[in-house]
Amino acid sequence: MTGVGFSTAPQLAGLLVAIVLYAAAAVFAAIFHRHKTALAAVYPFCIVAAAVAAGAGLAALIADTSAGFRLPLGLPVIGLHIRLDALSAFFGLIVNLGVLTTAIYGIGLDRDRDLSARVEPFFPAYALAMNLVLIAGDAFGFLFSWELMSLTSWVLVVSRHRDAENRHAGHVYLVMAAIGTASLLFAFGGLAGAAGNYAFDAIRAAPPGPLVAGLVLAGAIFGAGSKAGIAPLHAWLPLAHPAAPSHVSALMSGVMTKVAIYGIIRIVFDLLGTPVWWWALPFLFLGATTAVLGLLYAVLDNDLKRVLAYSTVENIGIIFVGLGLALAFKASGLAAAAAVAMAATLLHCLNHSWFKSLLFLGAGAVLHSTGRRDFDGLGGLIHRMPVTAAFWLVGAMSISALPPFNGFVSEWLLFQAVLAGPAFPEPILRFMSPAVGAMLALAAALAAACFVRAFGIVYLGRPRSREAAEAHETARPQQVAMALLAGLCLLGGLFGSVAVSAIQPLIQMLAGAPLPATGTGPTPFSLVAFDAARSIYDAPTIAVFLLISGLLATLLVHRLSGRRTRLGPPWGCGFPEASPLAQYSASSFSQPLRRVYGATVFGASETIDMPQPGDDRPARLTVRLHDYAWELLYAAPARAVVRLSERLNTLQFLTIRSYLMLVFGALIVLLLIAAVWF
Amino acid sequence: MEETLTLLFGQTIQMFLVLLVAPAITGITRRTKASFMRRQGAPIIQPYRDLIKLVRKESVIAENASWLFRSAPYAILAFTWVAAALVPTFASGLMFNWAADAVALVALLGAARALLALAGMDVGTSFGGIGSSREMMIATLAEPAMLLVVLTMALTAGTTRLPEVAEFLISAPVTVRVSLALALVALVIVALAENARIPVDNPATHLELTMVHEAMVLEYSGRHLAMIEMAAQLKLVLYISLIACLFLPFGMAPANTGPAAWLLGAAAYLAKLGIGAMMLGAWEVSIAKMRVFRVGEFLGGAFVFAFLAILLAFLTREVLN
Amino acid sequence: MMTSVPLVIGIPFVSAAVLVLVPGYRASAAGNVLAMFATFLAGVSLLFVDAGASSYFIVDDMNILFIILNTLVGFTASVFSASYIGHEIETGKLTPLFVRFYHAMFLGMMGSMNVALTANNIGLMWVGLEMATLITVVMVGIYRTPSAIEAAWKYFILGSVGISLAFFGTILIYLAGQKALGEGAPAMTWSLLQAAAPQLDASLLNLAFIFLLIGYGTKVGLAPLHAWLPDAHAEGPTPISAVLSGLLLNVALYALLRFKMIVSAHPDAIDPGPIMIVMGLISLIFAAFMLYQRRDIKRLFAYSSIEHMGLITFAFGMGGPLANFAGLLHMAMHSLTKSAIFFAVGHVAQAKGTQRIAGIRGLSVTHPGLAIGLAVGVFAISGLPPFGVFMSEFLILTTTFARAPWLAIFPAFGLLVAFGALLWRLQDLLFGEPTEPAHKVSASSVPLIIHLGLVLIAGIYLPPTLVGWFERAAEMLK
Amino acid sequence: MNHAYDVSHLLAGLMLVASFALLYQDRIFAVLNIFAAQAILLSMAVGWEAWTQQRPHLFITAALALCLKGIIIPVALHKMIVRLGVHRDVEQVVGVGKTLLLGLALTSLSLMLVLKITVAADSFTREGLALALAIILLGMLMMITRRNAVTQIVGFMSLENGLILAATGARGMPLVVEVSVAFSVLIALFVFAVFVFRIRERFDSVDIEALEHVRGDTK
Repeated sequence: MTGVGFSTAPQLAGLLVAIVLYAAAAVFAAIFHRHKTALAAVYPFCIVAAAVAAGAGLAALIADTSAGFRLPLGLPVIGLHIRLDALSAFFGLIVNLGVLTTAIYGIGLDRDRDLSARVEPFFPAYALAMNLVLIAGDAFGFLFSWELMSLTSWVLVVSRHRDAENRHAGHVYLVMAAIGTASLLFAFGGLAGAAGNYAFDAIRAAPPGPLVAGLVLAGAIFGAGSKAGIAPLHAWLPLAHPAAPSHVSALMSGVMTKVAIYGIIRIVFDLLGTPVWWWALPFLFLGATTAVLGLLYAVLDNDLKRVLAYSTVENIGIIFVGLGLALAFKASGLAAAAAVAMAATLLHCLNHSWFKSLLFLGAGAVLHSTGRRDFDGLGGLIHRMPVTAAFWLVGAMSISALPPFNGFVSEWLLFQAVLAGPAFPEPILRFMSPAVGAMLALAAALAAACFVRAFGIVYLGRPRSREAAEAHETARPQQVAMALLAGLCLLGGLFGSVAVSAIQPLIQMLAGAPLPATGTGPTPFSLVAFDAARSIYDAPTIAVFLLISGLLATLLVHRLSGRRTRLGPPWGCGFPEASPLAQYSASSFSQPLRRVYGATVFGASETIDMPQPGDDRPARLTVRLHDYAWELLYAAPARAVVRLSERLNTLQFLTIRSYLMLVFGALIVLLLIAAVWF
Repeated sequence: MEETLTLLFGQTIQMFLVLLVAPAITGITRRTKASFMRRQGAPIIQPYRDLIKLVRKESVIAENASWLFRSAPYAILAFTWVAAALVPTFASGLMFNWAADAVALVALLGAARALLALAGMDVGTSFGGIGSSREMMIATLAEPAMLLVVLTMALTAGTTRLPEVAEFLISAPVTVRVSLALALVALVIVALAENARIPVDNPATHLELTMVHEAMVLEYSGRHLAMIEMAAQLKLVLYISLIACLFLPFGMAPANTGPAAWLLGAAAYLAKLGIGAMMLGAWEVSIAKMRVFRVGEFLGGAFVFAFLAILLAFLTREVLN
Repeated sequence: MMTSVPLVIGIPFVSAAVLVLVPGYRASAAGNVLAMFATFLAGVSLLFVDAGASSYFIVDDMNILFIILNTLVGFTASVFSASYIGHEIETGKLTPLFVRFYHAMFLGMMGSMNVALTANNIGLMWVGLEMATLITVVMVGIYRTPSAIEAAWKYFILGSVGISLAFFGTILIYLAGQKALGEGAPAMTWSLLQAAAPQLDASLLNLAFIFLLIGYGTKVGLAPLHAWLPDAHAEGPTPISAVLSGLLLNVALYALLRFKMIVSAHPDAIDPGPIMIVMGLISLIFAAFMLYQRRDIKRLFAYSSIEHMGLITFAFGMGGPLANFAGLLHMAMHSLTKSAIFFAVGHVAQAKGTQRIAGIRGLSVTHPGLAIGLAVGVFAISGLPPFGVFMSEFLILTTTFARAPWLAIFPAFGLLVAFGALLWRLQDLLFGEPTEPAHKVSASSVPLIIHLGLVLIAGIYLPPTLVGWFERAAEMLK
Repeated sequence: MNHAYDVSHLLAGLMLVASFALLYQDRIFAVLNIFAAQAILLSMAVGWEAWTQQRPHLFITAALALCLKGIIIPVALHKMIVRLGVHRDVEQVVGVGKTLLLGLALTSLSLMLVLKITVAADSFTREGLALALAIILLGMLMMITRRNAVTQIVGFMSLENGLILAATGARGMPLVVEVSVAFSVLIALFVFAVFVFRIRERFDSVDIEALEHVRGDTK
């Protein structure tokens, strides 16, 4: 009807099968919600579905499938378009891998403690909605599934409804989601035009004019960006993501944010027509600030899951920078550089989905076995939960972009892209790229600090609470889930070049050119950005080197030394502290950073209350930080609305006569208008 | 085949060269300081002795130390060593120089640092915590600065591969550029901070609340301490050779040249190292240590310099093409 | 042709007359359900007899859907009343006599609404609307509590003023038609007026439209003419609130639209668009803000009705095929959803024994099914998928943005503000520690399920016939 | 035909004067009397229309107006007032002077409007319409400037008078309309009565200020 012939492919079929499975799981769990067994059965269901979907996605990505058809559902006349192309396939892979691992984690959930009719039926529904967003082929279907995604995740966020904080988080989350959807509505309204061509193919056929394009861009960045958690709209994210059960938090942070990124890519790179250079500016600016800001929040926060949420904000910033660079290069006709930036962005989406899920699952394990998320109640878990600790360490190193893990691969590609900056014809961009590079470097260093802190406080040292001291290792399936993700992080780090060559068609589609010199490196696994002479990163070789030198060192030392080891009390310069509370705490760890960055970014202020000698009350150090994003963009408008509503509310309490006066007044006004008008 | 073997050979040489030279460099620095202070000071080979002694001693570990604490020193040494082995020293274009470019190099050092900081927190004493937190704070300023410096060089040379940068600087008639000068200053500051030298940290102190690096390694002893000391010395070498490679690569044997040229290169390299070490010593006696919270501003300066450098580099590129 | 129109109108009135005589409230309840079901069948049968217009009645694409909807919701509401009002007797809020009286009047009200919907003669349309209004006035006051009487009094005074103004507007329309169509009945027949619209007296049409807008607008509940609406909804029996929100507002708006057609069919007459846009936006945004201060659950949703009527008026003000289509769709969806919400609210009020929001907590713990019903209703009305309102709001906002970007900000703003309030209240009701008491729910939940089911289906799939009506009606509306 | 116009014009004008009198009057019985007078004038006007237009069925309306509004309702209200012991003088919200000025403004507005826009229609309709509109607006004005429920009812009914005047002024408007008006007025009265008595049960005055202390949604 609108140009889309009925062309389907096995990959698309597989994806649809998975979707049906998800739906079946949801319905099943909803019907038998009284039986714990039925609820538990959701997860195996989801594993199968996710495996199928992920397989289909991978196949479609490699085969560069493009298939789709139209159903007589949704909007009348236009109908519902289903479409699968490399882009959807790639993000489909991200989504379903995330669902797969989190579902494996879910198998290990404690039947009596954790399973509830408020969570299990909505877990597959949520996965379903995310998949629908990816294969939607028209504006209506897209927003439909988009909003469905928000709604199902809202249910999960408020699943622990007795806690007022979670209710608040849920409210902020869904309202923010609605605002985002509204601005996406505008974006699609602009794309569709007055004629109402809501199908993506129709939009592609007639891209909007420059002014409308600008509006659409703004709408897309605001709408999808707020969902992804771009600063300063991010304030809902650290509330909502931690509120959900941990495996759902993993999905929200690791996967749903990527769906939002998909939305932006779909609109800006696919539907909006040929890019103009200044489109890149908001991406670069917002991205760079978000990257640094997110980490500053993270490094000063004292709640394990909230720290992870903030670091999600940071990574979204990095992804935005990547998108901005790709856009700028593409608009300036530098296809190769655009390809590098795009590759970096896509890889980072993939990588972040892995290590962030890993970290959240680990946090979930900690929360489950200690019942605490606050840094001041944790510590020393590496002894009680060695496996979790090991995997979490992998995650932490990956997210801090340390070799040989996957976080570094995308980081490296991104720096290569930044280095191509001088080729920009526009001075603004040429000036901006080093600035962006500096911000990225700062973010990378801060990330390391943040996760050293997180790991050190939670897993190292001595337990800070009884719960932490009595922690127990998490269940087998959870360990398996984390092992999978950790393995992916390592493989992704070693064989990033393989991943890149796998997504070449997608890069081609988005950037206009493939990566120029893949596979021209010295070894088949060396990652080459522009050409072999300019920049190579060969992870496997480095890994081998590390092994060799590590072994050599060990041999050397053990040959020379008697390998005698004695256990003794901690030395601590001869001042062993009895109480574990005397350890360096999370806030004391971040104090130097707060001193350096806090004052400028958060208007941090310290007040010290030192009692006089002889006075026996304790001395106090109080620190006040301002979260300007929250205060200005969230709290203030909310207050304004309430205040205005209080004003207007007097209209509910007038006398009948004054209501009559209103009617009369309206009539007279209209009559006067009429009298003047004609 | 023949050639590959030679390159492999060269690479191996470099690996062990840096390892062997490292303690001596520290020794030279200490010796220089001593003589500036009118002390006799320990002989240059003292660090070797210390290392041997440490290795031979039994190592005492806190009961509540974890596997991470025990394994960290090996990993730290490995990371630093690989990094040091990959920086072009006496010859460029060795077997595996290409494996890691400048960015990767920074990341390798970052990994080592992160592990050290974690190890510092493992036992759960407040000193370890102080050390780690300050180390990471310093890193958040030093690492970006370093990265920017590296990128500046890469920009001027049009590549992030250090050998190529060196080659470029050797071959190209280098007109002295402001950006390079700024970059040099920034890199030196970073090097001081990263190697825990005065004015950022004082390698010779203990039991002071001002210490950073030493505070992290307080709990280590015996062979573990030895490895960490070794890593620290390697790091010093690495930075000096990096500065040498980036700013005065002269005398370095160019790619695909035989062992003969390498000897010359090696000589030049050792000379550079020696000079670097002495200059470091001289610098350390000539100035005092800063308060920890002044460090932020100090390194902030490095960051600013580096940023200016890369900015100017971009502009010059603009002039060039 | 039009064989079933007499049935649609006749059945309710006749059976109302009968019910007055029937003793025993159970019998009268059953009679009510039966009669409404028959009416519903008659309404459906309109699909099979071909549409057409006589001098007094008309059935065309514009009203056929509304007639069916009217009879359907009337039927479900009567089912709901049967159980609900029974409960009111048990709690002693009503006496059996009043209940008989109630059922008879219910039928009378439905009958007069059907008159208004099927009327081709604008005088007749007016009569129908007014009878419906006056009957509902009495029903609102049926509990005879001080607040109920005050609500009814308010409703009555404002309603009668509305009546009179609308009537004056009708007279003006007649005068406008007099020239072209000659004196007597023809000048009051809508189809003829519509056909001859271009020859009518433009300036009289303008004046007429102003009076009709104020007059019928009072019934639609557009701010600032809305004052009667929240109290009437809050104080009357819940089934009546459902019918008020679900049907009476629609019927009034339908009447207004009929006149809009005539006016906008005239080249020189004023364009009703801007006026409707402004009034629509005022109602939408005003109601959205009022939601925040509500303490009474029924008043809350009454204001949400004002908000949606505003949105619909805005849509018709925008005009154009897409906006009109969306407006009609939204009317249908809103009447289904809102009546469903009021059914749910009725259950809640009976379960918790109060209408005060503060007294209702943790429904999702004590009454999960009811909680889901309420939540679905609220999300449906807030325009979240997978429900029908999402489609209409999607169309309204996108097409507005495509045509006048700066204008689209206002409805979006209003809707978001409203959503913030509704979600807030919904969370208060559903979550947290449950409050006492928690009775079992006695009233039937079938109507609720039927409505929400329909809304859900409409959100995913609109049958082509329906779409056909809407498109042709949208065409008529310009 | 000309004097036909004069007479109807005269009657309509007198009705308008009556409306002004209603606005001016502040003693409740006098209000009722004036209202009765206006109703009688209305019936005369309608009758005259019936005669001139040769539309005998309009006489019904005239009769309705005469009996119902001219006699029954005023008497009923009179009785009610006595029974309920409403205070005999009407408190006004706005002073008489202001009210009258407003009334004049409204009248001129309606005249201006109608005369300006209905150029096409014949003078006859125009005059009738203009005066009717004026009477309607004045009726509303009365409703919103008086506190007392009875006077509000009166105001509303004088508004109805204006409507009927307009309806009859419109030539050849079908009977259905008058019937409906009468019908609605009947209903109106009926409901009014019900309410007034209910109110009597609940509160001890017909002063609707007393009604407004509930106003729902108490904080």
